[in-house]
Amino acid sequence: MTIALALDAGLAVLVLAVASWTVGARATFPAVVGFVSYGLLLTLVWVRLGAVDVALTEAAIGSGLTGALLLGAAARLRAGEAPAEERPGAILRLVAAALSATVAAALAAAVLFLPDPAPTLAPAAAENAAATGLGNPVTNVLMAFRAMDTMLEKVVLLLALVGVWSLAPDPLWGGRPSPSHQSDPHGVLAFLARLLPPVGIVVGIYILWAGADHPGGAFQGGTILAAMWLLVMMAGLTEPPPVSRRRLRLVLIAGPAVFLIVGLGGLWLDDAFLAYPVAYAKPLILVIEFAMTLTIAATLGLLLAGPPERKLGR
Amino acid sequence: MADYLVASSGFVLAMVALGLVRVVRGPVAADRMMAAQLLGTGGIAALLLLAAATEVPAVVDVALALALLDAFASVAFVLGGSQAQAGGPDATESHEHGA
Amino acid sequence: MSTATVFGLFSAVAAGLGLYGLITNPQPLRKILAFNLLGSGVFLFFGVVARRGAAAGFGGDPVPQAMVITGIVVAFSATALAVALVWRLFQETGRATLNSDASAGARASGADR
Amino acid sequence: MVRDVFTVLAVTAGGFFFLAGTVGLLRFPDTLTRLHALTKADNLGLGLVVLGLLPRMQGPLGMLKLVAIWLLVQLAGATVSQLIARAARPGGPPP
Repeated sequence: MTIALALDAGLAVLVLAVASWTVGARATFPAVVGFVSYGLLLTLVWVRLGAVDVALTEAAIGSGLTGALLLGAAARLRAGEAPAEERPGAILRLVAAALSATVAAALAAAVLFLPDPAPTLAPAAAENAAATGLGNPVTNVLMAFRAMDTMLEKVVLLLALVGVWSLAPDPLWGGRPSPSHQSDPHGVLAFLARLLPPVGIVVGIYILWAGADHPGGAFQGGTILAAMWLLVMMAGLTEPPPVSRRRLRLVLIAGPAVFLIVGLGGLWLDDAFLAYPVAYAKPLILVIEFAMTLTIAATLGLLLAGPPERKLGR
Repeated sequence: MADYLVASSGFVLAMVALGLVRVVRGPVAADRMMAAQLLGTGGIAALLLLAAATEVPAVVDVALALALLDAFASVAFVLGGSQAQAGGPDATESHEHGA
Repeated sequence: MSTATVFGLFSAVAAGLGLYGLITNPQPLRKILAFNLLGSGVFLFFGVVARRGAAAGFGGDPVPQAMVITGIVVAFSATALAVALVWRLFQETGRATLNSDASAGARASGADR
Repeated sequence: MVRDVFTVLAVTAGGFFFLAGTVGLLRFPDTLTRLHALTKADNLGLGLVVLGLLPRMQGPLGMLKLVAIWLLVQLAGATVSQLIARAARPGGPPP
């Protein structure tokens, strides 16, 4: 047993302990803190699995944004928590345990009896990498080989945001979402919100740029930008924009729209939807990624900000 | 050398994981958040050690992203807590139910 | 045993734990947590498959990795929508539970809503 | 060789501070002293690890990133401990 394998085994045991705490803790808030720790440890697991692109996404979204979303929600919902005696009865819990154990056993069996050698699309991705001129195979898959998935995923993000907005009561429609915090403009939070975003924006753009040839890309860069925007809003240095603002909506649809236009252009210039002309593949992908980064940053930020809670013009 | 770095990565991780006992014991929310914060710093250190051990420089970028977003969740926690106690519709409403 | 097997077995247990929590926890926020746990188990399963598909000089098969990245973002947007729903439920009823039994109903109507 | 010795020394010292931070977090009697132990120890711990790894990075960009990570954690740690300390005061959010 090598040291690295011992580290893996220890990490797996640790993450499982944290996961059990998340499921089993009595109160909600400690469970959420457990979940935030779980997301962080998961980042390490992804690194150990050699999936650095996924580790970056997990670090930014899994532990960062999701953690902030759930911690904020847990703190606000504390008053409405159901008392512990509302837990289901022993029989239901037993049945649930049996069902979950069966599912886990089936997945474990699938892991142990995976075909050997494993089926893989890596050689196909390597062969066609020259067509795009990008060095990062994951970006190639996201932006070219499976571009349809990525485009539709942008649409899903947009639909989720429409869903969140539509939860606002009628009179507030079109107003501002409210992470409105009247915090001290000279306090520590405002200090952090002035110092961190410039660094964060540089890092976000760097990660977007690095994504062409190394792990990184639009998702990860956009998430970091979203976090910086939210930090400035939380510190009360800027107001969240009213959801009816036209410029905001243009930013929100920029990513899928550019994707769609380029895709339709492929239909016209080349032979298929989303087929990039080989000579322009790399610049086209970069244009799409740039638009997508803006859209992702705006959408994720507004998803976290929640539905409109204040009337327009106040 | 790589083995030493992997082992130290495991050691740092084990240390901050022990700190997670505070998440279980509390007693107040701030204690739990502190344990999560220590885990964040330890996780960053472990990632950097792994990056050096495996010589994959991109792992440093992951640590960079974590360092940026580490503060973010804690800020949301503090603000969420102060918002819930400072009033707003939720605080008064829960009061009605208690009465 | 290899790294992939260790984390593969781990992913199976994580998915099972998430499913259990999803069924048995009464509070919606806890169900959201459990659902994310279940999802992360499935994502890790993909990660293990990707790891085993390492070939052609890549550390892993890029296709499952790209799918997981898409999945993580979609899971976040679903979580945000779910949290917004719970928050609205709480604003409407003063409670954040899904139980619609007599006591919950009485308390909700007692709040004159 | 000298580089390796330097790395081992600094990283080991860093590990010691993580140990100290955890012991403080677990053994100190109340929230604010625990916060003190935590912030002092974990920033020194990470700082020493970063110091030990600096000579192993390829090129100035790698080194710059390492130092940036340490500075970011310092900044975030200092701010967040202020905020957490306020939340931990009487009248802060309940457990």
